[in-house]
Amino acid sequence: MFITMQEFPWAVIIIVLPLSGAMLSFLFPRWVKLLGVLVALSVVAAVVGLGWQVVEQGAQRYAIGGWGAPLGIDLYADGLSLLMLIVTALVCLGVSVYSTGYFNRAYFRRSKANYFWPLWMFLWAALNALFLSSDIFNLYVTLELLGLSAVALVALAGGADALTSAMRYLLVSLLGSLFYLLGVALLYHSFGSLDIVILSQQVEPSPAVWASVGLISIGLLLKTALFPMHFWLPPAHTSAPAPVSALLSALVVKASFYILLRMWLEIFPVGGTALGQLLGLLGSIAILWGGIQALRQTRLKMLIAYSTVAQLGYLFLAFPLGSYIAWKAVLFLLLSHALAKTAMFMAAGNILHFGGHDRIKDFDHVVQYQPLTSAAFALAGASIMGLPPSGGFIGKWLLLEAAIHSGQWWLVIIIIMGGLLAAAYVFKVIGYAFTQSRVSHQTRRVPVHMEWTALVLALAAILLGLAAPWPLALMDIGLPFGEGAAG
Amino acid sequence: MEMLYLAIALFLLLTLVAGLWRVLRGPTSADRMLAAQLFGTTAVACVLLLAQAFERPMLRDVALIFALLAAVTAVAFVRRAWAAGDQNDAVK
Amino acid sequence: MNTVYLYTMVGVGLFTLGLYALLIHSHLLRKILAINVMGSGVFLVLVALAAPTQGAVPDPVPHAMVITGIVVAVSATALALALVLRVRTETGRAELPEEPLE
Amino acid sequence: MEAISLLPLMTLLQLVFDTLLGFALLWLAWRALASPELFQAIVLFIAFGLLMALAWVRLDAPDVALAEAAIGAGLTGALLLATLARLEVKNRAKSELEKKHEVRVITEKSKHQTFFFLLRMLLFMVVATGLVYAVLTLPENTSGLAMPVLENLESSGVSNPVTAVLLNYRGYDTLLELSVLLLALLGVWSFGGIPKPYRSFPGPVLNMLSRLLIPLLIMVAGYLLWVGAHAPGGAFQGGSVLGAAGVLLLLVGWRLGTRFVGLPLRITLVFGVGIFVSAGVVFILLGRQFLEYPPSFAGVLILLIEAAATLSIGITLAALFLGGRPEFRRHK
Repeated sequence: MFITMQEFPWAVIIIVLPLSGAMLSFLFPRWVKLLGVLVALSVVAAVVGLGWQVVEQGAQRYAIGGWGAPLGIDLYADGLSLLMLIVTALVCLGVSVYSTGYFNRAYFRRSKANYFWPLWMFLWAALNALFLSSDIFNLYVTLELLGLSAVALVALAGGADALTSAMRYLLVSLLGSLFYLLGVALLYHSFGSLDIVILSQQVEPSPAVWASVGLISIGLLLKTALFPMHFWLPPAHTSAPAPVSALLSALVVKASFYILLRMWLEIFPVGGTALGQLLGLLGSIAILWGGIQALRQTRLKMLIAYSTVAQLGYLFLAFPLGSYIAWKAVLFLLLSHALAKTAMFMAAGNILHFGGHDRIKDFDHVVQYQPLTSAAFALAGASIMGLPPSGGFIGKWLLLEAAIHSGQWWLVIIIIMGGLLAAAYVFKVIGYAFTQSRVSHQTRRVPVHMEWTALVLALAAILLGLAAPWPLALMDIGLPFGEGAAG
Repeated sequence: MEMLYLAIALFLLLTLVAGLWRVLRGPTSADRMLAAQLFGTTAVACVLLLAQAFERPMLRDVALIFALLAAVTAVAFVRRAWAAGDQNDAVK
Repeated sequence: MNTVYLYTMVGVGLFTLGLYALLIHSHLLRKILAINVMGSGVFLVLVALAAPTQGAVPDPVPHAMVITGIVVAVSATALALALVLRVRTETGRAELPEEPLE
Repeated sequence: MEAISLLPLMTLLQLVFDTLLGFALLWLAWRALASPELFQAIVLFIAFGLLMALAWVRLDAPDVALAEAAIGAGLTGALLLATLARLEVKNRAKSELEKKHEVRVITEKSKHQTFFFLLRMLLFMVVATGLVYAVLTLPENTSGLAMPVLENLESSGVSNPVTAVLLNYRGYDTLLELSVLLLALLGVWSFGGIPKPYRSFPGPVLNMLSRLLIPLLIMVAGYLLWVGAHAPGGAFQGGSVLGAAGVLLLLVGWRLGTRFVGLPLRITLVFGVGIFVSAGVVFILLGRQFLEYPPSFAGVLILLIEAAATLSIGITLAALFLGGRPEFRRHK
């Protein structure tokens, strides 16, 4: 009667664990920290379990309720979703450890701190459910779960800035979901199924399909904050508490990008068309505009938020290329950016906690007193810039290769200019951090594990580059990007 | 017979649209709310007629919910919106 | 057949109407109403296209999807309304600043 | 003979009814979104919800009509009215200034070039036309998943197809959706305490009304839950009627005793999702799939889960109406 290890439903466990954790930490606010860390560790273990299954047996499909695709909902895990789950687990484990220190502070009312944990675990459950779902309506529900928890987490910071940006974020998020849902309605009524695989077999171009391409793309691009729909991102990511900013920049915007990627790869046969060129163009503008804006900022968190706008632009450079290498390059960039950006926001949180402000000009003696945090910021910055041997370097290198291979030289120029801009804004911060102060002002001690978490994640972003063959091989499981030779 | 039910339902829908005029005109918020309440009553009748016309007895439950929930919105109006309006008037 | 297309078009109309209102109105309560109207439009499209053609049974899956959607919509509306009250307390206005803060 | 000759007239009547309803919906939505006064906008929106429910009836979707009547027209309306009241009370000294400001914004906007206005209208017309065109070219007779749903109805444990989809075939969606509802409440509670306590006392009429109505609402909630297995109804409809009972209680000034505000209340809120998840996990341990119910007692299980969900949905909706954490009292 009992099931063997080979067919143990790890995919379900990965979703159920944070969901139960959220409910338990709502019920018992006294044990939130313990619960948070425990749930994080067990989800990491479950992801390892799923990873082992996927590596050993190939892509996994799991029919919830035992009904199977057209009638029921399927979970699906291939290399692409597995990598997203792994990076989510790493970032969330980091956030979990970091938050035990961060939400301990005097100026966070205990009631607020207690709500962080259940909200955050709902967000994690939503992310895991999203990366595993193979059903386009189920994806809508996970998107709403994700959006509402993200908004509540931003609002947790309190104050006029956080509340207004949370409100704007909520409206944008709901609008995006409705566009997506209308697209789903058209797809369902065209082909009578909600399952991605079944749809990909049946889909053929028609006005309704094109309308749903447009609706779904607009909805998801709005949520992914592609230029010029990025207006809501910098205020929301800046005014949130530091671990929340890390989650938003590293994972939440990537979630809607992931759905878009799945849709384009499997359902919509539009790779390499004019629409792809348009996305590439918008991505290029985002890289330049985000970089220039980041350079102009006077506050560190705002700078990092605009850097996210720029880095998201890179993800869209794969659409005009549409080749096997380009997709892999972009996924690799996505992974390394998630790790590096988490480290950066955590470092910013430490600096903010230490000095009570994040004005870049006044970053005197940060290096002296917070060597670990400064090292974390510098290492994460190296990955964002794309210096070897970081993960960012490998991703950009592959992307350059794909661009040169297809002869689209304008993309090569954009990639290089984006790297230079990133170098400029990262060095701007590091430069100020090294200056010596004449006046010493009020400072506070930062818990050691908050510094170490940032550093470990930054190191992970660098190590990702050294261990590049391993994730690159994982990406091929289940052939989400098609055959290598065909690309 | 079905014809007759449908025709009456249509007539009720027409009166309903006419009732919108009161919502738009006002002049007080109580007028508007009362007009909306009247909508609810008409909608109950409309649903019941449709239930007869198309032989869908389970639609009577919809009418039941309409009737019950209309009372709740009316109370919400009296206790919240109207009370707040009065306080506003007092300040003026 | 006519019923199907009629209600679908009404649904599309509600969707665009709501979108327009969402973009031009500044008061948050009105924006929330607009989002709800857009949602109703989408739901109408979903269910109208599932309506039976002469005598057949209607497809229950879109009905279930819409019920799910209605519950999600009321959850989001409740959260949004609570947020509006907080924004009003903090800023004194129930509107968003025109320019996102730079 | 007569019946046959009446058929075209019947179709015509239906068509007139539908057209009128369609135009009324669009017109109401437009007026609700464009009206200069917020209260009027909300009343029109409530009326819009009522007509939406009529549209669901016409589209042969009684389950959706029930949900819309209870949630769309009922609870959302009450929520909007309560929020508006709080907005107006809160800064009543400022309200005059505010109104002037609002008017000024409107006049500025109308002064703003008509050219952009026309451009915008054109854009929206193009979008709407495009969407309508896309819809019109859809294949006509896709029955969707109606056939597989009906074929498997036997082993789903219930005979109402919509309940079968919600609680069995696509039960996972419903599980996540209950989580969304719980999450919304968590979000509202994380903002802080109840915005504004009301001190006025209900009059004798309201007192009487609530005493009559609340037991009735609770009974109807139970009825909807029970009937959902084989006819329109179910956990959401029942839960929202229960929520309406809670809202009524809150409106007449009743508050939960402080003894129950802590853990007991939280347990009730989590109950629905909790039972759902546990039911799923238990079957994994028994060697079945997640949420795979054995056909022999699927009916009982679904009723159990639905009962838990109804209770949680009702309490959650009422708590959402309260608008904040109950244990936290702000002083004036």
